[in-house]
Amino acid sequence: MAKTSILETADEAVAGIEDGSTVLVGGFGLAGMPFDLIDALIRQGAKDLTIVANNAGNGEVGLAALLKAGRVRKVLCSFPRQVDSYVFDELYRAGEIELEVVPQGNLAERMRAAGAGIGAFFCPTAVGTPLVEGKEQRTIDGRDYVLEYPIKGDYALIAAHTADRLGNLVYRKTARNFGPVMATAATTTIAQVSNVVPTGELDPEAVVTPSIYVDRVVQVEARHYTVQGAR
Amino acid sequence: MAKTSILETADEAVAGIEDGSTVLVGGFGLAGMPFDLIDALIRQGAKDLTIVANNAGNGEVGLAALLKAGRVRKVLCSFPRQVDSYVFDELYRAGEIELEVVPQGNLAERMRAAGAGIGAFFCPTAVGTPLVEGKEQRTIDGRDYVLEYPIKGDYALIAAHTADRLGNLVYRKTARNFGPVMATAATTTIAQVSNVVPTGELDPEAVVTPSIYVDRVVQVEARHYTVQGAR
Amino acid sequence: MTDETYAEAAEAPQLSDAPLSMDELAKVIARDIPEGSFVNLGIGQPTKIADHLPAELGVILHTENGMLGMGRKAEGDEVDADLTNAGKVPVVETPGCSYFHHADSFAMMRGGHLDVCVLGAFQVAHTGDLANWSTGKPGDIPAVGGAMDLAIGAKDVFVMMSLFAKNGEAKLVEACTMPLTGVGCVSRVYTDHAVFDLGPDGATVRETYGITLAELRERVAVELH
Amino acid sequence: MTDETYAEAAEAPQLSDAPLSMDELAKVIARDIPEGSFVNLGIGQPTKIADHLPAELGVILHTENGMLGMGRKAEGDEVDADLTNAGKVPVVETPGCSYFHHADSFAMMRGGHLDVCVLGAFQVAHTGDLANWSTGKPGDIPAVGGAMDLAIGAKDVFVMMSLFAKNGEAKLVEACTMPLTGVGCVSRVYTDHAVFDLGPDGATVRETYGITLAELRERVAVELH
Repeated sequence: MAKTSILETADEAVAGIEDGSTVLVGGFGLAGMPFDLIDALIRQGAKDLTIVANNAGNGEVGLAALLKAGRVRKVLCSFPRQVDSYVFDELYRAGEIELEVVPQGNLAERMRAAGAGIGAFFCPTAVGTPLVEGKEQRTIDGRDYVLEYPIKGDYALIAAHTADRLGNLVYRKTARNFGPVMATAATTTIAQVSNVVPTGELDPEAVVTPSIYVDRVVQVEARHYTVQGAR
Repeated sequence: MAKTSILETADEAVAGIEDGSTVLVGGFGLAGMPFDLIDALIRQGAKDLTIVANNAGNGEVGLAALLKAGRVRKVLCSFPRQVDSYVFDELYRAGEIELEVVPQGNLAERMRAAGAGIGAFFCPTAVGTPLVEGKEQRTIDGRDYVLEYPIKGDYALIAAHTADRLGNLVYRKTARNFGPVMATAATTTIAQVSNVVPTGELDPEAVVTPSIYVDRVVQVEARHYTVQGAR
Repeated sequence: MTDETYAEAAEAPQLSDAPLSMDELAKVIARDIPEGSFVNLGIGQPTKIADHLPAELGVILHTENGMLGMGRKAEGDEVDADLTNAGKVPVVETPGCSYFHHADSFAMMRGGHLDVCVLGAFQVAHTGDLANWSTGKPGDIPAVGGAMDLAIGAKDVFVMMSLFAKNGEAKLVEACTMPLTGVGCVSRVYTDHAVFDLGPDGATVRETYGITLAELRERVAVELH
Repeated sequence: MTDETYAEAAEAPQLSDAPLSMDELAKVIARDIPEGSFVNLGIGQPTKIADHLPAELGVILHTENGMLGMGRKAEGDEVDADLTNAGKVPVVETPGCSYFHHADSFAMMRGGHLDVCVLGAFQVAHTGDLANWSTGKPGDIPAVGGAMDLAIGAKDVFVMMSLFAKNGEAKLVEACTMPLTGVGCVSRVYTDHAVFDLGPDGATVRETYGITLAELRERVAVELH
């Protein structure tokens, strides 16, 4: 990847995302959700998107707002149905959005494979369940596995805590979740961060996402939400 | 894994390693090599070992000393032949040791697969070379891949910089190399460290090997060597 | 199953005069979690088990959204939107905790490094098959989360559930009728009426609460050793 | 290959009166490395290229033993046994560097995230096949290191080598006779006598040093566009 751009606005950061793109969106529920980038993407107007994310939106912020704006054709996720996922639920029941349910660990590992140049891998998860119907299976050393393929993104929109000016990223607590994996799996990775610090200020031992995986960075005000009625 | 034991001596740390075990040994050249654990393993006496490591020993310290003591039946490594690998070279030419050469990235990824519960993976490395003879191949999305299987260890001997009393580990600079991967791939992981600190003193964001992967820890005096005549 | 273990099991002690509440059951499960083990407690009832694990036991909790050493639910000012459990509830840290990303978190699980995972269930077959992610009703929005990863991911997978559904049918069954989460993965089932060990040979009763073995055999339609 | 590019190539400029030294060649390669790119320089001659990459170019060096942002060779007190390059030579940090383990380092490489990798070679076929890990002589101890991972792991794989072996034979060949490191992986070959672009259609001469295109065609036994 080329040098990371440090941009002034979220709108610049999402410029050029084409209709029909596959966009990986970070976050587990609302922790680590790149709210500002998603809002900018709604303003930017790209439509017919395939979204890869753990959930299918909470309330009417972040991913839920993008769904509500009618920009998403398909969602790959592990857990769409939540206490506050009514935007997705209505679209799905109305037949206006496609859904592919992927076990959470497979979602992560398939993106990891995309980023790591692995062509496919034999995974023990979901063997014997309806989610592996039609998939290639094999017994290795007495254990049953299913062949899983990489999930690659055209873009990744992620949220991190701090970037340096080269684009190295660190995260905060469990908001780390999918960010580091998605950063490796997309052609263009766009990160919103709460802080940009001079190069050299991050501890090289503690960098989680090396700059090579980050194309664009924008600093935004931290916004925090918690899931309403979370179990 | 059960609770990590913090032991007083390297000899206690390597107790119980059986003849015929597969032992993953950390280090890239001499950086990250667990010298004290290897010396203790020589005293302990286990023989007929299969060693998985990047190199096959330098000079007469560490892994080279173990080879010289005649305890190793087979070595899986990426780069046995070095400027100062004369101990291995002589054993190999005398037909006294088996060698399986594995590309460096495959060595790491195959151990990662063992630790991550992946049954096998399609890898693009080494396609079309003598190292894939007899291996299953497949074209996926127009690219050729070889099916690679996990490498699992009975024991891993690694060196880290600091442990807390739960067994969380951090490393130092490029001495990190294979340690974190091997820790996940062995039934029993034994780490020598330069410091043991009270639990809670390591930054949770910067822990590289979580305690779940570490069974035994021993604090030793740091010993440093550099490869003689390194290119 | 040998005759000896059969004989032992036939005398499964009745340890309480009444069925257990879910809190009491949580306490029973906590009692069986070995010192210093690494444990994942599934969303819902299993989270209650944490309340019965004294700190000195050194049990370390994994949450699949990327943390080892998860602490209790956060209260008041402790709430931090960046620190939640798998149920998206804000929690706190414990000393010696660590964070990692999702691929590393599920590698830890899939790789068999966790000692125990406790899950809720709709149905469990006496051979260890688990159904806990979908009732299979048409029109339901499918959502699996980490259920299938958890089901195959720990050395021991325990189920915590009420033994009988609202309609009175036992949830320990000959074969699951709901979509499976995992095959042959459950090793023990904790219920309000009894605890069962599962294995290739079927279910063995470990202990009962407010029910005799004879009554249990009458109401549960699988062979009980 | 169209007639147009053929015509262009036929006029490959002779940019020097004499073959280049390896240091001069390193400078030529450095010139072609784009600003801000991520680069892995193989063990041996390619490491010289780093000396010709001014800091303001913002090129970031990857070393496969687990670091991005590797600096120059360490001198005197800077030597730290815990900080070496892939050739096990002590090096220094640059600001903004980061460390990672071997699986992550090779995932970075295998996943195609590096822009350029420069490797030495024993032989390169005009279709891009590379032989650089084993001469294939019986009795040699096989050792591959990261060569095969590097060969398939960067967007562009450049080779840096002398064009002719000691016995005078060209090392740019129709088909490698030595054991392969990778197939069709090399996109450009920098030699002391000429620079070649490789592709499915074969080799195109970009520029020459102290040799004419006609002489080159005489001494190199592959079709040169």
